[in-house]
Amino acid sequence: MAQTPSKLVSLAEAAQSVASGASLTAGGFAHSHQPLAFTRELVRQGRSQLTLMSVAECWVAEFLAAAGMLEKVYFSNFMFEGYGRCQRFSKAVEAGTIAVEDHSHFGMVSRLMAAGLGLPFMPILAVSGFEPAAHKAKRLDSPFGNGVVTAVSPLKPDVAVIHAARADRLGNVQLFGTTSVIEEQARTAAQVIVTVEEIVETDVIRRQPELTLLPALMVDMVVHVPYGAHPTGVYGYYDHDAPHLADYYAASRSETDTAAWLDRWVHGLPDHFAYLDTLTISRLLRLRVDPALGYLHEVRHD
Amino acid sequence: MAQTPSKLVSLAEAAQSVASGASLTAGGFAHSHQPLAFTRELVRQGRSQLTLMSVAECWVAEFLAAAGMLEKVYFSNFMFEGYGRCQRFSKAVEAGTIAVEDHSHFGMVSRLMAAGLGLPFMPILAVSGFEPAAHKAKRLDSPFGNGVVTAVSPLKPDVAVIHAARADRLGNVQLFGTTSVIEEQARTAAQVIVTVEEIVETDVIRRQPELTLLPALMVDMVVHVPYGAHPTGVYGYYDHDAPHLADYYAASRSETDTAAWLDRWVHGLPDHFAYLDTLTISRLLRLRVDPALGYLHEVRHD
Amino acid sequence: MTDVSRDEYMAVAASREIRDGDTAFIGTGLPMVAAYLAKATHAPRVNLVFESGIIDPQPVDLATGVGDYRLVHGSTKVAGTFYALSLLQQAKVDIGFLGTAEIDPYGNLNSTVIGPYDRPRVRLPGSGGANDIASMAKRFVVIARLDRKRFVEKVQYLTTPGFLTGPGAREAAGLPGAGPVRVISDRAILGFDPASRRMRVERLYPGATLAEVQEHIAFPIDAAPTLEIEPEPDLHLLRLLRDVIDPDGVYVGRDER
Amino acid sequence: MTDVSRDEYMAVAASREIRDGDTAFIGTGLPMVAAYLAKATHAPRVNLVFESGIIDPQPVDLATGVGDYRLVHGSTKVAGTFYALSLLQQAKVDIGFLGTAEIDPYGNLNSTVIGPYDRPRVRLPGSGGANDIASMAKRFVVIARLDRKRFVEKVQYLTTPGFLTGPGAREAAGLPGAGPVRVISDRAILGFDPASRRMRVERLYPGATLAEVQEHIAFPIDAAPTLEIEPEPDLHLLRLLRDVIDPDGVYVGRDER
Repeated sequence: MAQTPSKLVSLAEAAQSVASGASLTAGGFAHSHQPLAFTRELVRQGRSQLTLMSVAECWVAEFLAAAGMLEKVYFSNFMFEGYGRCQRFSKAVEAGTIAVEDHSHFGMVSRLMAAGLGLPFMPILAVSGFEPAAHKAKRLDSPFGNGVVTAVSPLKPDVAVIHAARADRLGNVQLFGTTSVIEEQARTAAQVIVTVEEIVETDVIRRQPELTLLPALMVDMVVHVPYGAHPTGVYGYYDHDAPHLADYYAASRSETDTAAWLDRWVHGLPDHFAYLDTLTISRLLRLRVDPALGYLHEVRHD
Repeated sequence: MAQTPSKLVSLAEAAQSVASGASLTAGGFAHSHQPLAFTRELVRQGRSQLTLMSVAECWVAEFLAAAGMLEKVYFSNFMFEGYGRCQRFSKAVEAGTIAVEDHSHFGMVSRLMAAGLGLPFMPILAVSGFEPAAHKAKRLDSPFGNGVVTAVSPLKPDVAVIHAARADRLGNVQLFGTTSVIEEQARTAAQVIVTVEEIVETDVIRRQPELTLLPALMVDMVVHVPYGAHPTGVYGYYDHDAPHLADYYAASRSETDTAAWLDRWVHGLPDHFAYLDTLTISRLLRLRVDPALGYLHEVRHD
Repeated sequence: MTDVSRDEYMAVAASREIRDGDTAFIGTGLPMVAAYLAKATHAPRVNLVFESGIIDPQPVDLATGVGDYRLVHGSTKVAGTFYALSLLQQAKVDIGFLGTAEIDPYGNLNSTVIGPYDRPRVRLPGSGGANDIASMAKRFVVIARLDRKRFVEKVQYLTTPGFLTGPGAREAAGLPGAGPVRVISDRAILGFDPASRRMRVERLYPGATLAEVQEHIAFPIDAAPTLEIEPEPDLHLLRLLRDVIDPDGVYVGRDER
Repeated sequence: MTDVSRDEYMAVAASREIRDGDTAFIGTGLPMVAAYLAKATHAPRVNLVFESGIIDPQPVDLATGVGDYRLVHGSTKVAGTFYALSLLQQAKVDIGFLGTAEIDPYGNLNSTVIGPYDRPRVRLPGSGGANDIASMAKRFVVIARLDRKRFVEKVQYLTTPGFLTGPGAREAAGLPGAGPVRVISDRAILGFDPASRRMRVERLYPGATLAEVQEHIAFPIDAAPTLEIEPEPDLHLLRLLRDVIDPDGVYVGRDER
């Protein structure tokens, strides 16, 4: 892994490392830092029978579901805050084309953490799913006679895809704001791909080592993808694109409209920069955050 | 706990909350951020039969041992890097006046973490102490048939004493540099006392929330104690006082010299500010760190 | 003042559940409004925790979700999801708020599926932190509009434990939290009988009747021994809600009375 | 060049154990010097991890300990002790270095007590991260001066597992790491027979003899099938050691030859 002097690869190359049938986990929470340029590239390249081991990366799940690429999803909550439930994902579950396994957030994070810490299980006090399936959670007596826990089994995805603020070529990754489940996701995945807004020199990382979320030893590939979370946002860079999300949400009510939306925004565009050009620079600039606040002050709550 | 508008108390008052017979855990690692002003105050007030649940807070252990206040110590490593083993502590163990229970670092941190996470045990893969005593560690089969772990039992001290860089009156605590075991220590202790170099307004905390080690909900008392880690250091403020540590280390070879040293630097001084005056301002200024490096560039390795 | 909307009654009632000094686990929507209202009035020292990993924010603008950057700015700590959730397990969280698609007489909730799990008629968003909050927070409050499809005799999937099958069931299941204390609806405030653990009607909003409340609930429900009428909210609270906390009426509607 | 000290041989030999791209768990003293030397020469992409929670430092000055602020400045990540140690359990650490008060033929170590545990003749510093490193790092290296009191048939306390009782014992105990690969001493480099897991002499420093090495070890020890002589270190390495990494000779003595 660390034998290569630089871990920088192209977005297309990074996406190619995810094979059909692979299991994925993706960073992000609600409308924040979801690796959506990577997701679009994967949809553009085409895959089938993917498994998602997820917590709250609703937009990644929704776009992969809309493209018909998902077979199985482990998750705790997919909800477009301010819009409603994920339509294409939910429809596919209702149609029986995506199998699911539900957890509480803590249960799901703990399953990822178990694998990330190299453990065969993780004890928690909450009863995940309450009537737990035997393969995901079991009641276990403490060997010290001081209580009972729920043991949750490890989940180890093949690939973790993370979008962050900045990284150096060696794979030291920094992110401002909340870190959601990235730490656990990167630890547990066999391969870690990080897309970032900016590539910086290692010296820049060394100036604020307390901001480093993933040290180089956790990371396999780094991809430079400005606006790589759009239409979700990146704290300190740009806010989520509410009208764009609303457009998708409206389209996602019907299969036909979703297909047209995917044609326009994914299949119809050769790459991420064509996507950004189509969005137009003025639209992207309207998302730029207030540097003093870290967010877009003027955004409407729609 | 949070009913008080301010958690600020005096050092004497904070120390009074530790009764004889109590169990303690203290922050710090090697020659860094050990709560030694608090330790001196406790020695000045006098206590007996204390238990220490510790990882690497060697100087706290040594001074409490030198003052004859320790009965039982759980720990993983006490070593004065660059000097040698803790003399008064080691002599007391050899004399049978302090009982000990050994762990590896990971075993000890995991025992604290078990209690801090509200769990009746924590699974680890390392075999703590290798031939573990049954009450501290037991081999446990994973209920999923995928391996065997060592379960370590929880350790829950009555009081955690932490020295940090700065806090507000509500108990939001920030520290620069490594955080050692503070997170786990503060979580597990029934009561958390934090001594700090500076008291700041909550707005200062809010400007860099990513630096907050302990949120207010973890903290019970805050004490303003500049140079509260001396003769150990605080990253970004002052380096450890190598000659002072060497003086103590030389004295600690004999019981008589240790007693004389304690008379001079603890019992003979009414409070922390008298201690600082005795050290002299010029000595303290010689420890001031290079702001660009965060440490004292000129210090000799002695 | 007769122009108080049902949403406003709900927000004020939810806010009252927060005590000063509480650590409160907060989700999007009405709970966020209620928490801001509590912090601005009777509970200035409430510590708010969000599942995205934000601790004690001081937002300038109303957030659109628990991961909203409006919450990050000016918080006292930013961490990750595990950190926030582990506070529940550590018994550091006093109160949590939950919404739901279905609720039964014992306060058990379903936010997972309508219909069979493997082939549901409606796939809902899933537990998220709800099961964790209900299992481990010291107490929790449900916020739900009355509807015979929501207040049902039996939930179709047990996402989130209330009192389960009744007295002693939570303890037997090993759940550390004490369970639900209140169900705040759009016509009345409901609670639970301490002996039977079944839901009961405790307070009616002005204009609502017990019969009307019972009509909107699909299981038999009685009134508490003393059925009270909720007083109209203080003008100061309403001004805060309308002018400061949710000026655009994003979460707290004005019209429905 | 005949003025190479034993410490210098040890530092160079330890440095050679680090491969480029390794993640190495480093303690104070010779391991730190060896790690800096490796990073400055054949292993520029080594990731150094310190138990205080420092990842990949780029120190300007030689540190006096694993928590030294000289390591914090310019590191690529600062975290806590749990984070650093959990990398071992995650099988992310390729190599660790350990010192010891006692070592037996199977590479088992004692750094806890001389004499009975409850009333020791000498109370030593304790395991620290040693047990964790030896249990979980992919491989580990011991650095120890030869002494009949140190190289003993049986350790008085098993702080840290080597090959335990011999072939298969680590696996039976469930230890994830592969065990000790080298013992770097002040007269020779020792290793372990792959079949018997017993210590053997693999390389002699110039001037040292097998008999002399055996004389300083209290258990029977043979030479490896091909007993080599360690070449004198490259001048470039010596200059780095003497002029850049440890100019004051804090950890690497010059005099003892």
